[in-house]
Amino acid sequence: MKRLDLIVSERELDSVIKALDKANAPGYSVIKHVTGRGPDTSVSEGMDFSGLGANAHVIVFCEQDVVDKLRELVNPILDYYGGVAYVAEAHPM
Amino acid sequence: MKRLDLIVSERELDSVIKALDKANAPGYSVIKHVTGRGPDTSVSEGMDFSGLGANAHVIVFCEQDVVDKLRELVNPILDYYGGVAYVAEAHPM
Amino acid sequence: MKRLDLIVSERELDSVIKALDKANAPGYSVIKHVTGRGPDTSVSEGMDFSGLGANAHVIVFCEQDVVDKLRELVNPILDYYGGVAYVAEAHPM
Amino acid sequence: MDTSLILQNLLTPPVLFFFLGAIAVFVRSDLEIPAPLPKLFSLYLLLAIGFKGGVELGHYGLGGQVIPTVTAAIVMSLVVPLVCFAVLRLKLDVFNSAAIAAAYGSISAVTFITAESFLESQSIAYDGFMVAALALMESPAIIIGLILVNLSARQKRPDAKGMNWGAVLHEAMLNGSVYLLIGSLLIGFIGASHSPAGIEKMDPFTNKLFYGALCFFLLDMGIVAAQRVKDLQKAGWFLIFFSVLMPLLNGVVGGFIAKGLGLGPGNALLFIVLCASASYIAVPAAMRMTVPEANPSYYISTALGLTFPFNIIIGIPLYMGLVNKLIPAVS
Amino acid sequence: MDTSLILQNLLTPPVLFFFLGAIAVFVRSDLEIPAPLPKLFSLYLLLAIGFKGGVELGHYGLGGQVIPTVTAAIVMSLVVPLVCFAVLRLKLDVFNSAAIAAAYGSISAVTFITAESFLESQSIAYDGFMVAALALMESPAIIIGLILVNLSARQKRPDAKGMNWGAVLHEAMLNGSVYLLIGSLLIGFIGASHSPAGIEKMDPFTNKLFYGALCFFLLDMGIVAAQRVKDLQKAGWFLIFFSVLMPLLNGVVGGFIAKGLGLGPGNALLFIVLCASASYIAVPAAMRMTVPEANPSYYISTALGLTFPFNIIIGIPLYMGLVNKLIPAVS
Amino acid sequence: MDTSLILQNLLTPPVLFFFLGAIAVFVRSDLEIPAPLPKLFSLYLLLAIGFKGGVELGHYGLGGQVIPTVTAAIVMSLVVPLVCFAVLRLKLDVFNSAAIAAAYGSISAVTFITAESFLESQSIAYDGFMVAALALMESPAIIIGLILVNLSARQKRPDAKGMNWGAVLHEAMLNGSVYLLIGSLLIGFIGASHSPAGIEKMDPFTNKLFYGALCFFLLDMGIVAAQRVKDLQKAGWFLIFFSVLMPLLNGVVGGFIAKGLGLGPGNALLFIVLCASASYIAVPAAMRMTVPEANPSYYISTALGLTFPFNIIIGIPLYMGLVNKLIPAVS
Ligand SMILES: Nc1ncnc2c1ncn2[C@@H]1O[C@H](COP(=O)(O)O)[C@@H](O)[C@H]1O
Ligand SMILES: Nc1ncnc2c1ncn2[C@@H]1O[C@H](COP(=O)(O)O)[C@@H](O)[C@H]1O
Ligand SMILES: Nc1ncnc2c1ncn2[C@@H]1O[C@H](COP(=O)(O)O)[C@@H](O)[C@H]1O
Ligand code: NA
Ligand code: NA
Ligand code: NA
Repeated sequence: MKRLDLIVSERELDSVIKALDKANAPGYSVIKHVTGRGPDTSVSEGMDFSGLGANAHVIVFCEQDVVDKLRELVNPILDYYGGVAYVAEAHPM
Repeated sequence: MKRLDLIVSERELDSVIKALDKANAPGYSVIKHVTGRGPDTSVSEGMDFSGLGANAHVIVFCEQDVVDKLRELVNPILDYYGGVAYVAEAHPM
Repeated sequence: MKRLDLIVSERELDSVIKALDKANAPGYSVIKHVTGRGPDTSVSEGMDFSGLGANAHVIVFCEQDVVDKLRELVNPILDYYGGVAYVAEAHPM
Repeated sequence: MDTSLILQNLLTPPVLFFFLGAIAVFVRSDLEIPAPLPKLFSLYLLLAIGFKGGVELGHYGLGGQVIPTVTAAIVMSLVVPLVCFAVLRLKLDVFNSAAIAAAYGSISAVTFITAESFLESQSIAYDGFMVAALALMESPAIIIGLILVNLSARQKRPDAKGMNWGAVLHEAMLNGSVYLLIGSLLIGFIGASHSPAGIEKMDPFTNKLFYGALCFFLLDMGIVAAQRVKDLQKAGWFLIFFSVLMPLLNGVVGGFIAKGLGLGPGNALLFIVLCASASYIAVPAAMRMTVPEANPSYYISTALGLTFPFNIIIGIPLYMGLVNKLIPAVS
Repeated sequence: MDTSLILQNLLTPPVLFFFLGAIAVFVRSDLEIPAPLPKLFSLYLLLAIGFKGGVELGHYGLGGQVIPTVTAAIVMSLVVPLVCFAVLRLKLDVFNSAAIAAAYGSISAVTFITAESFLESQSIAYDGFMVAALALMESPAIIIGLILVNLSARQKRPDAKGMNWGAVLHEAMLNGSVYLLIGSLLIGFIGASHSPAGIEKMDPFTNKLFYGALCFFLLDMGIVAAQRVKDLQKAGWFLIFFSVLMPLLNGVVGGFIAKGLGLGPGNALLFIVLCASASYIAVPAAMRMTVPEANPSYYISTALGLTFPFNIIIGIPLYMGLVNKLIPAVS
Repeated sequence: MDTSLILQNLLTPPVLFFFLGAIAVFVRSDLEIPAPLPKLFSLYLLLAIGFKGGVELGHYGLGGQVIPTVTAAIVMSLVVPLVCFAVLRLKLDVFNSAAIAAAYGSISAVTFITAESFLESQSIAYDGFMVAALALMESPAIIIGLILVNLSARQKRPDAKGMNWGAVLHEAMLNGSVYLLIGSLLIGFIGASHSPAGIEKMDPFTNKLFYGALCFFLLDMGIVAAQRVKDLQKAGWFLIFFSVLMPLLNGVVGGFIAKGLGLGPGNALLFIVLCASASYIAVPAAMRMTVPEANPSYYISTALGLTFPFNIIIGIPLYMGLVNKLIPAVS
């Protein structure tokens, strides 16, 4: 099975979750209040009080086919708004 | 070495940590306030104020033998209360 | 590509981020308020109110050469103050 | 007359802030009160209500109507879940029926507080000892719920583990919100006789600030309740009717008991609200742990998504109308 | 005279706590106010200011100077971004120009609140209806910003998606801070006539506590603003000048409009502050979503890193000096 | 007489809430106050105590007993760690001894605040300038601790890095809690003369709310301290005795110094509490960074798990008994 790590702005979290539902992901977990830096922009906890918010880290354990579907649905969001998505191997314990 | 990711309700965190101690895990890290969805149920931040709580994400870097011991100790908890556990490869930097 | 997981005390986060910048990491994400236990010491949420703080979990997706540079820069911090660093494989979605 | 009471209730800040939160969800505003801020307010409200109730109980003493009222309250928290269970079993399995029944036997502290501030806005007196009834109605309903599961479902439980009664009692009596409420009640009670200076210095925190903090918390409760409405649709018509009719039934029964106990109008309203409200803090936490077979979205969405708003918005003035009919005010 | 006003402003607790936060960053103290605590204070301040303004508006009614003042405020929130855009296009691309322009057309609630407490420390009266102007200046500037992007950049946008006007209007009118401010204003307005008891019981929360909470929040704003100063250096001299001179220009224009409207000195200062301040809460959130091409560090560092401290520390007393010149106080 | 003071102290809300928190841990209730809410209260208490102290210092001026008292306090914060170090070296290594010694030389603001509210419940006067002593005792003890490490352990440190004195001084003077306390003190001091209106408007926040917020925080401190008791058992009898006897010794010495300084009973009690209390906020943070060789569970569990509860519950009334013997109250 696969492990998918998505890091996007909290503001785009709803769209990403919609994509996960559409791709029939068996489940997902979300960690909010994530800060960080990308090649161009940085997100600090300092702006957490504003509507700007911080990032969210979404973890999905799923089969390859879900990853394939997600690629189509999520990549446009990442391209437009920023954020990263990485896939790795993982196995149920 | 292995990397183990456990996602369980915060209410079961104590039992999971006891299991980790019993299995002689060399250490672990815990992130609280994790939300998410499984095949049947979903955990939202909205209920965080109640005793229901959110999920916790436990990360353990350990050898295979610890994983083996944990499988026996933790799987009954996951079966009864829900939650997921995945194993992946990882190496000390 | 590689996925690097660093878990250090929030008090050393600034030094780690400086190291990441120096090693030309393409980006990173930080989760604060992480608790946990190592071989000797444990970090609980209970002391979060004090200056002692909790741990931070830093995730870096990067190429092997960044990992190599980071090894030199970050390991002294981990040796002196504690904390763990693990590397795994990951691929852009 | 009821309509005017409903309107008077509707236009108070607490109810309006509840609406503001609920509407935020329906118009998809991104207004949110991030965790753990709502927990701060819920801990504060429990601490403050327990403390204030304890102080008044300390001044009032354990005589008069205290013991009969509290006893009647405990009896209601044992009887209501049995009735609910019988009704719910018409459509639901043992686990879900027991979990929902426990929620309706228990109470909602925020509904109680909102009823108190309704009484204050109507200048109707009530007594601090009602908080003791509130505090003591939480645990019995949980225990009844678990007894029901055990009696009806012994064979149906997947593993032979059975029930760990130690854990159940522990969860029923010592879960955070019950513990804080009872503890603060005791501290107020002790302080009333032994630390009058301390009691007075708590006043700005536990008393003056209370109304505003309630409004803030109701803003969040409006958001959370509205988020549950979707679940309610999934739960179906049976549970929707249950969530409105059961409080009404329990409220009417409570009204007659209050009359029988000879309670004044203010205390009577609070007694009714205790009977009619359902728990969405302590009970779900206990059920999640002890009856994991039940679907949380059922017991949370009924208690929080419908019964809570119903009581806050329409129930309280309706019950007040009932009280006005049953119990002639002493003027 | 201005210097003495500046000094009087400098030595009030809110401004001093702002400095305390800013200095903490410069001396690299590890003082921090972890998320989401600042959000608690920002939600609280919006709720309280909206509520208090609504109550006063309820007592005052919609007659007198209310409609003209609010209308003038909205017009300013439409005109200011156009002027800013023209200036910014000298050096910046369409996206960044439009985003910064929108921020300066909109307002900063904390600057407004600080101006109110400055007026109180000077015992100068002002009216609650100014909060209505505050609330209604947030959205138009956002919409103008997005129209500017759309008109000037139709070809420049990478994909053909164009603008989703529903989403834009939604973001402009319903983002959390605008929604909470307007909602609390309405609740205060309704409560003023229908729930006088409720209004009174809110007072310790929304009124008494307000000044201290403002100080606490300004401590955090000092930290956050100082962290932005580095970004400002990167942004270059053009934006640094812009962040100081534009508020001055908008303030002076606002002063003449206030005079034209016949506002008293207190209201005039608040009107000027609305014109001169820039948004770092609602607008950045809207721009982040609708103009992702713009670099957030530009519009945040200008509005928050320089214009905000400038207004808080020097601007407010300076504008007061202008008011004193333009509008003779009625004594 | 001491017993009656102990009982009077025991039954005040702050001490009872501390017990409520501690008992929650022992009965394994799931009551918890999630991060970062405790941080909110700790920041608030430091800000409020600093501000109030500063205002009173501003009114009082720097004459009278201020300079001698503050000087004596600083001397105690230098001497106490030396004595502690000598005692601790009997059983512990250099690193742990120095870290614990630094904690006992420094102070606990919450113990100080609890002593203040004990004095108020006893209607005994004290002066705001004692907060200045509090603020100035934090840093010297940290520096002495690090000098001790450096002198005794030069060879024992694993790497040749040695001590970065810049970092040490920075940590000692500018860690968040010291910085906020001193900063708020200065703001109160400045405000006292330059912004009387501001001072008055801070009162509901920094003064009225204070007692309740202290109770809430002590509820959390009870939880946290009780969680440390297990560590204490591991630490062994030597440290357990140390945690109780050392405060007593330091308290008695402090009592005689207070008498020598001619302090009134209220100030004398506060002076004793400064000497007898140990730091579990600023010092652990500094030691964690500068002496990572020391085991945090030693210095936290002694200062927080035992000395803090001991002082709060028994120490304060005991020291009051001592004050009553040493310093005849002026009646
Ligand atoms: N290489 C990376 N490793 C880990 N997180 C990253 C990386 N690049 C970006 N991120 C995260 O993704 C967010 C958005 O990045 P960006 O796409 O540059 O706007 C950042 O704020 C980080 O939290
Ligand atoms: N496929 C998945 N990927 C990531 N997280 C999951 C997945 N399935 C479940 N979870 C997490 O585990 C929690 C419990 O799931 P469940 O076992 O369905 O009750 C959920 O709330 C999620 O946070
Ligand atoms: N084996 C491990 N797996 C996961 N996290 C760990 C592990 N060991 C240590 N940690 C984390 O790293 C922190 C510092 O550990 P230490 O280096 O022992 O001080 C701990 O508090 C944990 O959060
Ligand atoms: Na009930
Ligand atoms: Na403006
Ligand atoms: Na000391």
